[in-house]
Amino acid sequence: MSTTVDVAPAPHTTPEVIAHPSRVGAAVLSGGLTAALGVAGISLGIAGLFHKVASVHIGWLVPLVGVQLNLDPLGGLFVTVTGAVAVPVGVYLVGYARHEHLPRLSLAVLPLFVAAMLLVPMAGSVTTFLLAWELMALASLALVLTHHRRAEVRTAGGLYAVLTQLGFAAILTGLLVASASSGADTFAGLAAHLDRMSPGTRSVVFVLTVIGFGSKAGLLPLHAWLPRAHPEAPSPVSALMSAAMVNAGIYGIVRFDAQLLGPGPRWWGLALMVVGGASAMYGVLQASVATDLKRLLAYSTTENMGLIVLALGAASLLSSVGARDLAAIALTAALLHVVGHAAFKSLAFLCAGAVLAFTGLRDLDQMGGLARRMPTTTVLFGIAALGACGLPLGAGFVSEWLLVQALIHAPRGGDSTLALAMPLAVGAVALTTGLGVAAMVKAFGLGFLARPRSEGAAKAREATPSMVIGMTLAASVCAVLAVAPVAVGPALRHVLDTLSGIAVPNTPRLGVMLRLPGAGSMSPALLAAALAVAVLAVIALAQWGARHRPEPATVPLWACGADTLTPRMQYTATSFAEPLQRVFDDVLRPDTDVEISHYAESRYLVEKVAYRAQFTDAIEERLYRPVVRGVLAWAGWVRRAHSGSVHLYLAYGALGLLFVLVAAR
Amino acid sequence: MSSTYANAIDLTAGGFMLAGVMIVWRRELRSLVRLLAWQGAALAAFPFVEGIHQHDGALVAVGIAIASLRVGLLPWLLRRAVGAEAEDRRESTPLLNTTASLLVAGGLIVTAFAISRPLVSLDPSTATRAVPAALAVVLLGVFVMVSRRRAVSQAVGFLMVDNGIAATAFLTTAGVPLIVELGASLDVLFAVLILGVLTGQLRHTFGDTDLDQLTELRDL
Amino acid sequence: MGWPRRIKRIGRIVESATGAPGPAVAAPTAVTGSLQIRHVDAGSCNGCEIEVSGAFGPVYDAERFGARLVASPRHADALLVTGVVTRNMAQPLRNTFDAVAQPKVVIAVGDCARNCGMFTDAYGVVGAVADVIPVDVTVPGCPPRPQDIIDSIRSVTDR
Amino acid sequence: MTAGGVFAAALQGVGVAAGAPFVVGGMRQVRARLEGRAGGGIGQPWRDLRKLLRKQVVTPNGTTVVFAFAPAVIAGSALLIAVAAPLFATGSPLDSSIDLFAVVGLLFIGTVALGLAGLDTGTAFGGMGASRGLTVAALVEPTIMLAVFALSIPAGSTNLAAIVSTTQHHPGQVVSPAGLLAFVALSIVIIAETGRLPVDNPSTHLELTMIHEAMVLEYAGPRLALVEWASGMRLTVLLSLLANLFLPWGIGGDHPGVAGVLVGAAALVIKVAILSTVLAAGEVFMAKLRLFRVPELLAGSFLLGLLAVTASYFFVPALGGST
Repeated sequence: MSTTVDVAPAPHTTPEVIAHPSRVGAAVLSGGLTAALGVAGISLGIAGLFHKVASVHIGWLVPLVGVQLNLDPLGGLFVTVTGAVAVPVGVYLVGYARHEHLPRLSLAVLPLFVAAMLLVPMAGSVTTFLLAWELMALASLALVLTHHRRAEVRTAGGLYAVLTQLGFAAILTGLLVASASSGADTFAGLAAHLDRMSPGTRSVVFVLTVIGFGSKAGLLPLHAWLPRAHPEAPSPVSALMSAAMVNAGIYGIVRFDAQLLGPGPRWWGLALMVVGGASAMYGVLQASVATDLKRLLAYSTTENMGLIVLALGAASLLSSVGARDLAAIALTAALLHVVGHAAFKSLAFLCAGAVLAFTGLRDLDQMGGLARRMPTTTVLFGIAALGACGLPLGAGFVSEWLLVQALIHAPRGGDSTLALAMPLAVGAVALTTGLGVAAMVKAFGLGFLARPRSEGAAKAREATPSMVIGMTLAASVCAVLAVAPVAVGPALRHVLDTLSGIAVPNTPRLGVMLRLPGAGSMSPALLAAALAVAVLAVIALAQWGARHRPEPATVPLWACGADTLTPRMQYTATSFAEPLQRVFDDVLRPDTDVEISHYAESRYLVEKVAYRAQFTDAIEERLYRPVVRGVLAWAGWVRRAHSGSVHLYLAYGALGLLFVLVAAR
Repeated sequence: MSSTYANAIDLTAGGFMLAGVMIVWRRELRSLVRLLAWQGAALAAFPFVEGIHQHDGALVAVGIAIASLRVGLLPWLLRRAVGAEAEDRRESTPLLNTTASLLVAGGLIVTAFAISRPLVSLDPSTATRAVPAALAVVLLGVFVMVSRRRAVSQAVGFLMVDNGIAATAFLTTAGVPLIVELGASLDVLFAVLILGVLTGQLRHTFGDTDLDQLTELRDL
Repeated sequence: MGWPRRIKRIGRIVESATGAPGPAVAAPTAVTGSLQIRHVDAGSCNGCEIEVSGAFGPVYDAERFGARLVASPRHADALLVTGVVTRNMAQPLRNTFDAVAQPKVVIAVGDCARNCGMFTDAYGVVGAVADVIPVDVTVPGCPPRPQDIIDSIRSVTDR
Repeated sequence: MTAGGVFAAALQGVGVAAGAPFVVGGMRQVRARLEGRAGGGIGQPWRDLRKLLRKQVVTPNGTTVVFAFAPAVIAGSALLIAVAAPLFATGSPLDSSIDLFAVVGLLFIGTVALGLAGLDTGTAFGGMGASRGLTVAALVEPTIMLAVFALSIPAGSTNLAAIVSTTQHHPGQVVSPAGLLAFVALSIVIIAETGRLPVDNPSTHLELTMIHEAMVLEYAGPRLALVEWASGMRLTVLLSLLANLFLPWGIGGDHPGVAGVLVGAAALVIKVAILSTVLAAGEVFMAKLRLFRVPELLAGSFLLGLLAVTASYFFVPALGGST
């Protein structure tokens, strides 16, 4: 597949190569700092979750308004999640940076990035929020451009810069409108003086903020930066961006559109559901045909963010028709999925980073057979993939279960919008789950099982201890979430209390047994236990007649009578995805071509057949190109005003000044 | 009694709509005709059930008449038209691929549900609750006529529209007068006969019943 | 429309089973009445293939004795080899034999498989099946009658 | 969780485990008779299983634990569904902890395990089977979810027992448009899920036409026995669910006595026998669908499922289910 990218730092297959000592020191320092920040974030966040944090106001830091920091349970949840992502990444970084020779700048910026991400949910006022947001954006941009010598990285960075700044502009406008019309800068003030805002203004703010935060969360149609930037960044950075930074977008939507402005009119919920559902299905579709491992994971991020926003929209819609207990279920689903996604996506990206570091491969077509050479990484990626496909025993299962419950229990026979939106949403979630499984089976089965399809894969080594430790930390969180969501139950309840505007708190009960307000219950822990028992029982049953069996034997693969099967005869990721690509041809619009070259002697003898399928992001093709063309045309028009004569420019300036003076008179 | 009546109406409505979806789904002309016969049976069941429920002999008679027409005569005519087709032309190739047309069909049905809601809420009785299904079949029939190539499948679409309209009539006004229904059915019969003739003419002129061929006539 | 009536009219066309022949070899795994068979054409003139397909067809119906043709030697307990072993098929035949899990039986069907038949010392012939892999049961005939093939199978499945 | 419920659940596990091969054998027998053959008898699959369990365990070169344990996972998940689902009685102790969503998830886990095993061998056919199997599953599992959600919406719960008992008390729901659409959708996807005609031909020898068989080409002996047994159990469980979700008559209640459980068992045996006979008889008249026409079939059933859910939101039945 032509999405293959040759990776700049050559894989170090010889363990003897140890980096320059000062570089080692830098790696340890940066990793330690990141992990420490993470620990601080976790402790602070948990304190915030249980209302233990007083608000801080630093007047001198920023003129006029100062910096306002306070941490309520909602912010506390996101701070905790970010911290929980930062800890494994920090540990992992120690080994990764030494092996991959990350430049000092990136090592220095990484903790800053984490700090900025921790700051965003702590912000208590619009100004502080915007400052932290921009700091986060710039830091992440610097990190994306780490390997800036490669063209793909530069284009990805450019796209990221443009989209994130556009998003920032939207957020800026929206929040300024909000605080201007309500005459308050702090969030508390906003909430207090909400009545000063006309419904129209609130809707404007809603649209602007959703656009801005959606671009950060990688929602359609502003997702295009995500599948480019996340793969190109160094893997620890990808993990941070894809597991923690995108959550900032979700946080923004919850904070402003659900808590401060909400509960909004009905179409807010519908709009969120449409955007979320579209993102989920489009993301999972692209993921199921992607063959670049990190690109696949990035698209899966779009998918999961889409599911979360779908849940938020459902919550808002349900509360607007008065079903506030169901809204609570949907909200719980959204928040739980934020946590779960952070866990399994960070783990997945860290594993992908390990693979990239020790095989130099990102293209699934060329991987394979890693299970024998890097067993630990394989197991850990398996845990992540299980979580990502939302199957039982996975970290994503419970949240998807809650989401579906909220959708199918919606009041019936009431109004048409609900009766139209809910079934379609259920269908979207169901289809997303199905395709997500196909995508993850492809990533795991073709990347780690089977036989190596390239030199790099054949020469793979297990990751270094610190990387393994980092990954194991994330994996343990996945395991806890998979079987015992009760662990986060109390925290989520406190968060729901802060969102009492749209949801009745204290539902559902996340015990060992998940109980819904209505009928309906499910227990992931019991499910896991029962499955384990059943599998053991089956293994015991399979011993029937064992004493009559001849000695077990290891035999060559069945090659249909031929002597050997070469690895080239295996299915690749491209061929695995081919049927799905065929089914969804109309959406994906791949450009495929088959070229057949014949022998010189006779054109009846085929020498080789080359099949190429390239997936360009259809939305990017159809939506962005025209916009860019328009902007260019406009710029060309503006250029006419540029004669190059200084006097003319001075005249422009003078006119502008005059105009302002007259206007501001 | 009333519960079984309600169930019967619900079942009929479901089968009526299901047959419509299946017609959009399938390609072979023969199975289209068979499904149409099913739908005719479902249509006939509406007045039949109503009649039994209200002890109205006329309605039962209407039901039987419709059954003989929709399940017996019309499918027979259509089957003859299909039989005359060359073997390799017996698949009606839709202009849209099946998946897309299924999506469209789903959209149409949901729309039908949505727009017929006020109608139902006018007087929510057992019969009127089945109106959305009938309306959905009308839309599906139009869609079939739009999206299919062969003349026979055009006829099928036309008959679906008529089925839908008739069903709506039965469900809203508990049974139209016998004479009206018979007149309507006669028109339908003529229409189908004309379509049959048209099919034959097409085959003689082009050796094919692909309606796109008619564009050839433009410049003559 | 016509099919159900046709099926009803035809009814059972299978020939009534004759008395079971004595077991030629002990049934593998000592479970009688179950034999998955992988058919290998080692270089046959396809005369035997026609008879084999006859033996598994509706008239002789080998399935009623627990025999079934399978797609992979891994699923098989027996190899049903037809024809002389040609040079190109010798190694594939060995590979197939090795691919079958223990315990396994080899049935050589037809004169060619038994003793190269008319192809004795012909060009490109390695030999009879027994020269390449151990054979347990042989079925004479050129080609053998389906009934003989059935009997050989029953002598293994012992049913 | 009552003694009767525990007894019913245990009996379900044993019954499905022991009865699945007979269901497969029965279907083969029906086919054989309709083709004019005598057939191997309804006990043939059991003979095959017993024989396979006495054969050698062979491990192909280069395969990992995934290949070794996938059969146990498939069989285990199927067995767990058999224990948890309301087959003989609705009072299974696991019912409250394994709901519909979880059941579909368990089915999917089995499919995934088999697909990974196919990929693990690293053969062309294994990969091909996995690719096709997962493509079909990715379209089938959502349809199963939708179809049964359409039934669980009136019940107001996704716990299978609740759905079944609701249908018991308001039989009208089955014949509602939603019920009808859901039934058709569910029957189609069950045919696809269990790899029957016209989606997949369980008795094909041509690797290139295989879906399910291609994934298990490398399995032999006891592991193959587990795979065959598991696919039989999946078929049986799905047919039983189809039967009990739409025609729950005869099934034992939440606190069943021994008699109730036995009656439920007998009723289920009859239902499954009828359903499997119909399925097998239908297969005689069908040819395998071209692989690239299969998605059209599944898209159709997905649409029916979606319409079923929509209909169950719109048509609130006159009696019952308006929870």
